[in-house]
Amino acid sequence: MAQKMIFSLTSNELLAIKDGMKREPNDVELSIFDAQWAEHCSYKSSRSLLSLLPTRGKRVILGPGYDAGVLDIDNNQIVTIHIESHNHPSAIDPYGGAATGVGGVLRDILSVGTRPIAILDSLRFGDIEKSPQSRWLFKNVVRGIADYGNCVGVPTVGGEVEFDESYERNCLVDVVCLGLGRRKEVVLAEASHPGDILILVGGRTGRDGIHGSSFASRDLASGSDERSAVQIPDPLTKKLIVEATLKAHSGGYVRGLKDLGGGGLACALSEIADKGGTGLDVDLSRIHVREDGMSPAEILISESQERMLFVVKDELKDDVSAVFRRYHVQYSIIGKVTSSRRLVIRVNETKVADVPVDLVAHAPLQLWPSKRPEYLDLGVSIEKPPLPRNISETIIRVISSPNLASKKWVYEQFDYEVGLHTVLKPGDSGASVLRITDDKFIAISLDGRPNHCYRNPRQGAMGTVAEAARNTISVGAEPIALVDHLQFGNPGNPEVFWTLTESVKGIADYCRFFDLPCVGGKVSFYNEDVDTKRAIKPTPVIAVLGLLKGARHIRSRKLTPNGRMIVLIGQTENELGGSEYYRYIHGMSGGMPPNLDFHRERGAQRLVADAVRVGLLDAIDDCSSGGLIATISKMCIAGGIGAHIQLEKILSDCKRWDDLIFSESHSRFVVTLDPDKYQGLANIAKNHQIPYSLIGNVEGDKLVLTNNGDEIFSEGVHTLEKTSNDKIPSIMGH
Amino acid sequence: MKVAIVQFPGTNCDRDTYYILKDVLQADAELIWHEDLGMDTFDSAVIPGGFSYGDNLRAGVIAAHSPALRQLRKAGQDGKPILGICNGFQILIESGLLPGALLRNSSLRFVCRWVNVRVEAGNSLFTTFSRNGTILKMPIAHNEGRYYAEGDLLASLEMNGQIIFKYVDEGGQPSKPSNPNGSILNIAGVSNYEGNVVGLMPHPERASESLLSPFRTTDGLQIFRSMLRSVEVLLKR
Amino acid sequence: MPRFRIDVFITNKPAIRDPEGESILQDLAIRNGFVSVKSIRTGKVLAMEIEAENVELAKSKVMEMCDSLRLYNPVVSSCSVRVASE
Amino acid sequence: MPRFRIDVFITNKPAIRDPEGESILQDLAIRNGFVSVKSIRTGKVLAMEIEAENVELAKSKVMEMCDSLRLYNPVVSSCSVRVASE
Ligand SMILES: Nc1ncnc2c1ncn2[C@@H]1O[C@H](COP(=O)(O)OP(=O)(O)O)[C@@H](O)[C@H]1O
Ligand SMILES: [Mg+2]
Repeated sequence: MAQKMIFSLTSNELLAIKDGMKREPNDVELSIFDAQWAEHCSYKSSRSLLSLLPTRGKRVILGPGYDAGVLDIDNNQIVTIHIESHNHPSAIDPYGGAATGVGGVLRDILSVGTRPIAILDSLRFGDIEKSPQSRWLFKNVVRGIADYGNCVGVPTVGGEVEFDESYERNCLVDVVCLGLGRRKEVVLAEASHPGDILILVGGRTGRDGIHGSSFASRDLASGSDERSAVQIPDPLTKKLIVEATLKAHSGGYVRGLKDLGGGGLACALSEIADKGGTGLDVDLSRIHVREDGMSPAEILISESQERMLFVVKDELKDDVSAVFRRYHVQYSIIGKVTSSRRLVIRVNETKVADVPVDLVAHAPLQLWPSKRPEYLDLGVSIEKPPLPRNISETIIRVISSPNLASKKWVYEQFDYEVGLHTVLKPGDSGASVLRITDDKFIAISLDGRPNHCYRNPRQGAMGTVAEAARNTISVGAEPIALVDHLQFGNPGNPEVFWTLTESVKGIADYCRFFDLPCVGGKVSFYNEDVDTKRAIKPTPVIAVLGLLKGARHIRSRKLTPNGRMIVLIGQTENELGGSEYYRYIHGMSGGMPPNLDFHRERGAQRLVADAVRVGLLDAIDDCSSGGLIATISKMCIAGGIGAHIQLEKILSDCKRWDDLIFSESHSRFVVTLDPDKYQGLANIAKNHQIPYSLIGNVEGDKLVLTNNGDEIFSEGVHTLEKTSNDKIPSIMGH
Repeated sequence: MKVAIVQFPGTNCDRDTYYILKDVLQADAELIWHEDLGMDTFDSAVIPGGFSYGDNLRAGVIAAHSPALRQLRKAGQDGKPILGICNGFQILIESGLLPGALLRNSSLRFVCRWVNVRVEAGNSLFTTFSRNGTILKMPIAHNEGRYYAEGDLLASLEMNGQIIFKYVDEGGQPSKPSNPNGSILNIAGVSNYEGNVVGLMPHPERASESLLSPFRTTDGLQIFRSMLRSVEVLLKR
Repeated sequence: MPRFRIDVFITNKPAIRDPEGESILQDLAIRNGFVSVKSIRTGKVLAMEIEAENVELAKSKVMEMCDSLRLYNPVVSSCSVRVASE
Repeated sequence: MPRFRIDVFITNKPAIRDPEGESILQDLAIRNGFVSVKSIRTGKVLAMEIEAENVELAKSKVMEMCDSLRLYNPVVSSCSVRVASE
């Protein structure tokens, strides 16, 4: 039985449709507009803001606006990258929601004709120490990603997890996918040749996910039965589609390719016709459906998983079909490309919709008012928290807090090795390193810093990019591009819109100063509690992609043998607003967040890059969440070796030990080196006018902190490791 | 000498295994879709890892009923070396080419990690390049790898030297913490009675290049080299 | 107190796909000649032993547990409780 | 031909450990106060629709399939077949 249609179109939008059509649209036509004009597909609220982001660069082949960003990494090789979230589906069905989120982003990479080679995930939940609901979400989201990614054979090579009360009612599940291909094989989501044939490939079309995309663009109704939004993952079919698609593509059969995601066939059709400057004529009766009695509108907006739309030359359709049959992948020839610039939908001979492509593909912009939130001014000058009495206990609590503790429990559920690319694996460093050839590598880091963004969205967003970039520099790579994911509450709330605007400006500022192009992104709105209307903290998540040539330049955070010097690059400021220390130990969200000085940041990054190039450094890590102490302890654990740090040597005007070790100031790196090479480092630092301090040595099997000779902390590295590793399993039950 | 690398729907370590055999070891290996497998033209076969048929019902069970397994059973009876890695091991178990069962990990979670694996039978066709007690560093990545066999069967496996690999700790002991999935006796790999069919859960193909090993090791190559050597020796006979 | 054996069945709701069942049907049953099988759907059983005053209380306790511990996700699956026959 | 609904239950043999059942019992049920639950064992159901002349033939066909396609692993599991009630 057909469901009743519910449209989310506003009255202005309805007027625009009538105007453009010059007649009353029918229900099938309305459902096409409804799907395509949903925020999710049309970006009507964010499009003008996103245009602030610099997108060009010498390696950029395709930027935002396509299914994936495409980057030239020389010798005819390209890397593709895309980011997606599946926040709302994951909140009601964490297992299926997260799994199909992975499935969606894989399709984007496949759509440009490249093989998916790696996944990263960025996850945010409420406080798992307190909330059984958040534990349930966390556990099932991780299992969903694992079961899907592992089965399709794409390694999940890194990511991040953060727990914060602001995500209690709105978890965030972001997935980045990387692909690899050849430059001349890039295929576009375009139908540019009238006469070409449209083939719908993959799973049968059913009623699942109907209203999924308009659903994602509305607030999350708590407790309501959103059954129709449930999407069932089918990784086996996906794996076969991947192989069949790449096979068909390598045979040269494919002229255009588009994945079916949010908005289903309706969006896919209007986008390929719009990009190709053509029209389409489609017969819905040809489509392989799963249920009887689906209405034309339901077929058009169904979000059934595991489907791709192929545009092929008429005379090649039999060859392509043979490939699909070989892989047991279902397909239907559903129509053809025309020159009419109209999207014509039929059921057999009966025309059920006929809309102008230009109209449907370009939703009117939605403009929102903007207002600076008041809490920003209230929280700046706060009283310092009391100095903790027990130093050791405080340090241990911070570095084994759920946010800073080892995420082994998560990443061991992921096959991070399949594909033989993964050189630096999860846990080895802040960025993962993938082999492309034996002397060409890419590095990738995925980061979000909502607690900084909450204090100052512009600085916080800039800082997030900086942190992701520093992570790629720490493994020896040069940042070449980024993708962003902007996750906010309801854009109709002026304060939310202001924080969004500021965040985008922050990212854009960074991109411009560092000449780092943004090659893609995604926006997710309405991440707010329906009952209280409280939005999540502003959460831009950034993935920075780096390129690395020469295996000898790869670095990790693993501390290396006894006797190496430990140097802190950069200056530690009294910047604890939004720090993990304030949040976890003192329950405070106020204070001054770290400030990013572009010149200093660039100097610090170049210093490290130069020092790596001439072979001065051994271990490297950037200093961020949890401060210096968190960085040092991760380095000790990764290397299985101890360190002695002399706090008085740290360049800083912090007066208190807690400020000094927990400050999250930007533009800092911890590096180790052979004492013979110290002078070399000093020279490079001088060139870049960057302060540095020799703060200790690699030694023994304990992490020891002294202050002017007094030991204030000493703990065995094995104990630190065990405490860190046990934290999440103990919260999760086993 | 020719090695078949058999692909089922959902196999995903096929290209990796091919790369190691063909590009790293320069062996004459061929990727072959399960429907096309004819073992007459091959002297040996590898069933690589992955999720054949999505692990639906039980890992390996659907592939075990495919016609390719008839080919492999015959090849096994003819004495040709057959290696099952991870899902390949599961398929060999489900088709009865290897004894015992592989159950869901006792942690109830998929586990991906590097482990130490001790060679228990240094004289098998797949361990001629190792000695008894050699410790190999290799990663595992599986959901259903808890090896299980009952009393008599287990005793006969031990007696016949069919236990080829065990999970061990750094000191070479098959201890409880070093057992990643709850396998009985820490068993990581077994052979058939004749010794020419071997399955193991760890992935030698992921442990065959120092660049990809956290320890800069290439221990996985020992298994492939042994296999290739055994094929050569068998062919000369 | 008397003991009861209660079986809990968790299956995808009828309107929701079950790719595992589809694959068992196509790739295993039909492929190997069992063509009279028309559909297969998979599910999970939890066979429980529970102490309660009577069978009705046993059943309702089990149901309460399934709901409150989220042994299934009501958005995707349905859950039913039966007294085990023997 | 008439259609029948037959359920196949696959459970671990009593002697084989069932870590999932143990974990649901210990980590979920008992930990959250459902102490009257004394044991939990997990299993899998395959709900099949099959065409056959009569219910007995339907059952025996399914049984034959269970054995010949190894729907259960006889080393560790047992399998039972029941006509679905409704
Ligand atoms: N959700 C996740 N998925 C995969 N890997 C993860 C995930 N969360 C964290 N990791 C990995 O664990 C390691 C530690 O992560 P994190 O605690 O965020 O510290 P950092 O960013 O400083 O490395 C990283 O290598 C990271 O890639
Ligand atoms: Mg991080």
